[in-house]
Amino acid sequence: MIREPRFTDDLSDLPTHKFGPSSLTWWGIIGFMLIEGAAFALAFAAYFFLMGHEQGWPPEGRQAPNVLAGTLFTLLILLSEIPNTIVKEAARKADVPTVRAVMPMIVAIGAVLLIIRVFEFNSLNVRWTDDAYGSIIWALLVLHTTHILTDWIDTIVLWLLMRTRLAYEGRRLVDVDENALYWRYVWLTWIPVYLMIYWVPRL
Amino acid sequence: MSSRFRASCLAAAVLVAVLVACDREERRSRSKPIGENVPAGATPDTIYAGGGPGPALDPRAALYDNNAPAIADGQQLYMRMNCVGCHSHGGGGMGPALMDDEWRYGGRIDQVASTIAEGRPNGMPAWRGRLTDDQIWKLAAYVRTLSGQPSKDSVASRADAMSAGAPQTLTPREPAHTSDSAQQ
Amino acid sequence: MTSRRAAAASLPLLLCACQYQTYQSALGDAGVEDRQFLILFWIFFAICAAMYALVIAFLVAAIVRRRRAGNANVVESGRHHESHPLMRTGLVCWTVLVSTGLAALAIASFIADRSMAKAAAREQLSITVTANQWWWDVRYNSSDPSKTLRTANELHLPVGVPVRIQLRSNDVIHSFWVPSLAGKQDLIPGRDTDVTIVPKRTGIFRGQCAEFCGVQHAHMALVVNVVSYGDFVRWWEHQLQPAATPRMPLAQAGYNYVTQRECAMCHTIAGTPASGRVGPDLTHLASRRSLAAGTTPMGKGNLYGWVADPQSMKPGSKMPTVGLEPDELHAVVAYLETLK
Amino acid sequence: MSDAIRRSDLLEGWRRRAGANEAERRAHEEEERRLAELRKKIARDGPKLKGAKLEARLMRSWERPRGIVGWLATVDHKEIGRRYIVTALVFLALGGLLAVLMRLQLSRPDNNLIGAARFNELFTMHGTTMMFLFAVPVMEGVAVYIIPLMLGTRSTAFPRLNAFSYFMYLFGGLLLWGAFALNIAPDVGWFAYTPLSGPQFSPGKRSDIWAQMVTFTEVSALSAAVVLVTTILKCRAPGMTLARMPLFAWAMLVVGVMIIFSMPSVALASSMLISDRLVGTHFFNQWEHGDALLWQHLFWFFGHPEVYIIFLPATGFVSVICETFCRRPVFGYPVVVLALVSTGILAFGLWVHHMFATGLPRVGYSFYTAASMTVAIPTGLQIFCWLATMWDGRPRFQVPMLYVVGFIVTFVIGGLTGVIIASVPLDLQLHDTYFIVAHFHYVLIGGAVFPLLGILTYWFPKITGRMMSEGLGKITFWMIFLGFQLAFFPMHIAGLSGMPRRVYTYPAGLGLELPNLLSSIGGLVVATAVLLFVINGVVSLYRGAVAPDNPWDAASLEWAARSPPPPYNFAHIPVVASRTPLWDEKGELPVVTGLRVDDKEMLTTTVVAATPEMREPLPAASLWPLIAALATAVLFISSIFSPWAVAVGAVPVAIALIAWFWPKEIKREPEPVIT
Repeated sequence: MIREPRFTDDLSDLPTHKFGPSSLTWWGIIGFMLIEGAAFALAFAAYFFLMGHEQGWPPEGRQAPNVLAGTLFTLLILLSEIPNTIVKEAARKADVPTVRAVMPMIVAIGAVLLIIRVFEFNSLNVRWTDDAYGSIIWALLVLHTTHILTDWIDTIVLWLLMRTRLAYEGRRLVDVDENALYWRYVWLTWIPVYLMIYWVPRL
Repeated sequence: MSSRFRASCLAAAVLVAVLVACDREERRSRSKPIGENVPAGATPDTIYAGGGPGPALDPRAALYDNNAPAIADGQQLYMRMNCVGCHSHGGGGMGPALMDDEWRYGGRIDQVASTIAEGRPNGMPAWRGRLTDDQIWKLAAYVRTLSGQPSKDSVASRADAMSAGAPQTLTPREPAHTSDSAQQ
Repeated sequence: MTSRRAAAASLPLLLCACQYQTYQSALGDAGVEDRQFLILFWIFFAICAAMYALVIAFLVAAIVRRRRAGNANVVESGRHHESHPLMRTGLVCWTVLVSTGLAALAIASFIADRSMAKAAAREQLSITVTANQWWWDVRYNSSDPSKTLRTANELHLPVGVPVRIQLRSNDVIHSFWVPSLAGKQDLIPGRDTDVTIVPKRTGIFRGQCAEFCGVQHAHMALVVNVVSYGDFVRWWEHQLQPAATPRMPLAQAGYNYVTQRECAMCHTIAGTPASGRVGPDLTHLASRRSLAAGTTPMGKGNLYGWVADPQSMKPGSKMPTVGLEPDELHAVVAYLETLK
Repeated sequence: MSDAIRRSDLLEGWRRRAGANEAERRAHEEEERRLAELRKKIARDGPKLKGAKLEARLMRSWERPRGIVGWLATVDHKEIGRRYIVTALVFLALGGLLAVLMRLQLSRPDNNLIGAARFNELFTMHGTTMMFLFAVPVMEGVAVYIIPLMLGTRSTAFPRLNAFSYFMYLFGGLLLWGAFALNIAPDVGWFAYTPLSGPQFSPGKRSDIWAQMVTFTEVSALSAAVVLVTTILKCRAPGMTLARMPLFAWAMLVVGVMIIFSMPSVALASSMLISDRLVGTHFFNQWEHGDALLWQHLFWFFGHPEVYIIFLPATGFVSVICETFCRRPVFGYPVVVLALVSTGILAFGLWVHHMFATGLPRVGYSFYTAASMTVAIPTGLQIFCWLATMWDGRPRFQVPMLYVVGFIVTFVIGGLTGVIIASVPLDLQLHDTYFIVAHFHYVLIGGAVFPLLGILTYWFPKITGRMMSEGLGKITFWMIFLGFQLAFFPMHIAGLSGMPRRVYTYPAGLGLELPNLLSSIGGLVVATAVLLFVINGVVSLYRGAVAPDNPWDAASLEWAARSPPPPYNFAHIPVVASRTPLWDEKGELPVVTGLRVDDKEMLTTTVVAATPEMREPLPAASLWPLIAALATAVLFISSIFSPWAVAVGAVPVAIALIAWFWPKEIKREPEPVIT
């Protein structure tokens, strides 16, 4: 039989949403960051493993990718952190107007990034079917593109959400906050990818 | 009643699926050789003359065309019997290219098989008696993949060898036609 | 106690295992490497058995004690958060014991490994073994090209001579393993690996591919014949001879078929037009002990079976069923039998 | 109280706004005071809503919609956990069936019962099924069911992700076995070494099916891991600090983290394999700068931790059973926790010991030998702690405890043979022989399946509300235990006498006849015993004695819930002050109050100290996880046939996910009922 309860405390005044590590979704997002981070790390390991038993990198007969598109992409994605931070702070202050104003900017930046990414694929100077070197750098670029794409769509959805009255739910603001956190992760992972695709072959 | 009906429908569907799967994936280690005779009408001259309706498709075609293991064996034979020497990786050289959809002697598997078996003027040797029928048909099955004719599900993207152009799994699937377009 | 039963059962089983013929057994003790393996193995076995006995003793003690001891540190006695002082010290001793035992084993293993590496250093005979699905291509290398020897699925080794075997693969990953002589080594396409064997006693030992390599992985064996140095040299000289041209008319017919028809496309017979490199070398086929990479013993009957219909004897093998007419079959087998 | 909560919600908003003015701040402080008094009052004489009335109200807000739709849409961790367990057991039976077939083929030398090609399919299916479709999912399933009860909370975190992970697992299993039914089963071994599994040597779709099945199960396992880790860290009952957490929760925490770091490896590897086979990349093609060994590194970087992902939950089971049946907490709690954590870390440093025969630099090997042996230390410590618990307590040898004894007797042999094959010179002889087969079956069956059978017997009353038959249980145990020894001990001998793995037959005269015959007989005995276990379960389900809430007089919180537990698990969230709450709290059970009852809400607490932090609203039952899983399945399966499927198939997946995460409006009816 169930034992009689002895009431020790009343928690009814606890909040129903909080920012940062207090929020469950924050942990979920960190979890998925770790998973994808592990995937990235292993892809990097595979890259250096293949590079390991080569005389030249890229293998002789190939030329390293052209850096222009990739560098543009890098600069833009670094700049995108400014509006990203603004939105993050605004969300934490429940400053819905600012969030509504700045989010479209982030969406636009995402779109431009995706367009530049197309040119990046064209500037690799190698196809994935040519050799393992081509395969792995295509793999890295594709892997990162999926992250850009997914977070871009996620941002669009959130933006639409923020234009409804749901924007005043604290939990939605937490979502915005955590989406911004994820975007930071996306551009942080880009930096090693950028170096490995464009600069390691030039060493 | 209706349940039994549904059950039978399900069974039928499964059966069909099984048959399809068998067709593509079945490993045939055949202990009996296939009949020695060349497919009727597919002798050099009939094909050369062209014109008229093509001969009936040889029943053996069903066993080799689109059969993944057969194609894989054919690929291995293609290298080991040094077809590469003349035809390169399908690009052609001393011998005609096999990647295009041009077939002087017909692009049907039985026609390709008889081309391999009987040989053709201008250098194509006859392989009958040097290769078994089984091997010849496997080769034919593979050769057809070079021009992207069999279904994409049964061909390999690449061999464990030097990269030879676009993977066959991605090349478009074209209908074969003979250079004198009477065939097919 | 069932544990003790298992342990008790284990020893006789092990013993009878040792009495099994050493044809293909890590307990064969026919090579220097395998001897080192055995020494190390029994060291490990002893220490592990001791550890196991300790665990079981403790387990039994725990079970038996419960019967005697009055109220232990359990919830009924209300002392369930306490624990017997002996356990703390026990834990420490246990940790020390286990770690020292493992350290000892690690060191023993390391020493054995080093000494094997040393043995591998001084090679005197070089052989190249190339794995194919599902047979072994064997080349005896010699500074004098005319002495370079090619055969298949069978190794002859001089006793006491360190042999370095270079390992290659033509298709997938295989593993070269002759348990009675030495441990295994993978053959990986695109990579050069090797293993050194020092046979300790003459005899016939069986080896087998030990890495799953496709349909007929189970039928990819090779026979290693360890002989005295004299016999080895004689064998080499004999194998270098080209195949004798047959005199019997039947064998003659077989010769014509084999050298002009399907067989010649894949197989080499030294001294004849047959020079295919796809299948095993047949020059001295009849002198070998087994057929089709250890699928079946060499013999007239099996030759008939194999040539007539390899696909039912070794399904999936790369050797096609040629579909010989009966007279052709008689002739081919008659000829193959002359390839002593 | 109710309007208090509405006020406090608004207050949250005010607090957040910069420069909240004086009036607001005063209003806020006054509110705080009011609530403090309220809390005292409730602590004294409990909430208004109590007993049956309360339970009825909770039932209304927690039970899922009726009917098939509700059944598919459920997000109740208990229903999902049950499905996980049942599905996994079905796959165990199927995999076991294949094992029996293989044993029949191997019972005699030169046997022709099953052909070479079919046999290769059999052992591929057996290994894949047991590793990916039974061992890992069944552990996740048990955890998904029991962890929230054990931690004294009402649900897992992310209930919908939880449902999604189950469906992904189910579809992965259906893909593999569907393929088997259609005679296109993979036949390259559960490790699918390249180049054998590559485009040239595995024609057709067999290997692709294997690789995509892996992707399914990885997605599923990773989602489950995130769910479990978050639940364990954030949803524990107030007062259940990390240091008071049940050892099983510790084990699952470590396992969750291990999954998160190891499974991406095989997902990456299988994607590389698929792209090699489908779009002609060259990752594993040595003629174009690729490397076949890259596969082995990636695969075993996952494959070795995998073994501990299966084994550590089982150690959790053993700790749970030991505690209950020895009538005392497991001796050396901190030691066991440290052992779990260090095993989890060491597991990532061992993968190369699966590759000793590939001819990598010999010196590097010594490191992996040492590392592999080091793992034996934490495991040895755990063994000691369990034995010490038995020695210091008063073991009652009911069925679950018998399995623990069987576990120690059997697993320790496997552990020691593990030490043997960690040595390079020994492994070079024993690698890929039946000695290895014997070793890992001792570790996986002795080490994981025995405790699993024990814990299923142990938690059966909690899950079904009925007891399993003790007598039949004992018979089953002895059959399975002795049958196992008979089946697998001789394999050590077979391996030493030169029998390699994965051969469909072996010649007579190598001295392999006797060991193989014994193994086959033992195999049949084990199969019969498993059948008995299933029968016992099914019969007890309908005829078994009705179980009280705490039949074994255990100490952990799952036994404070009813058997079987209601959808909301606990009417009031319990409070914990020790590692064995139900033993130390005589009489009444201390609880907290203050969660909504008119909507699904759970309590989240801080990571270390487990002090209450938030009232987390939970999502309602929904079909979207199922739809998302279906869309993903379509994407994965069609991507076997065309790369474009990835682009096209992504659209429905995206739509499903958006619909899934689109927030419901938080109920704003006048009286949010709190109790």
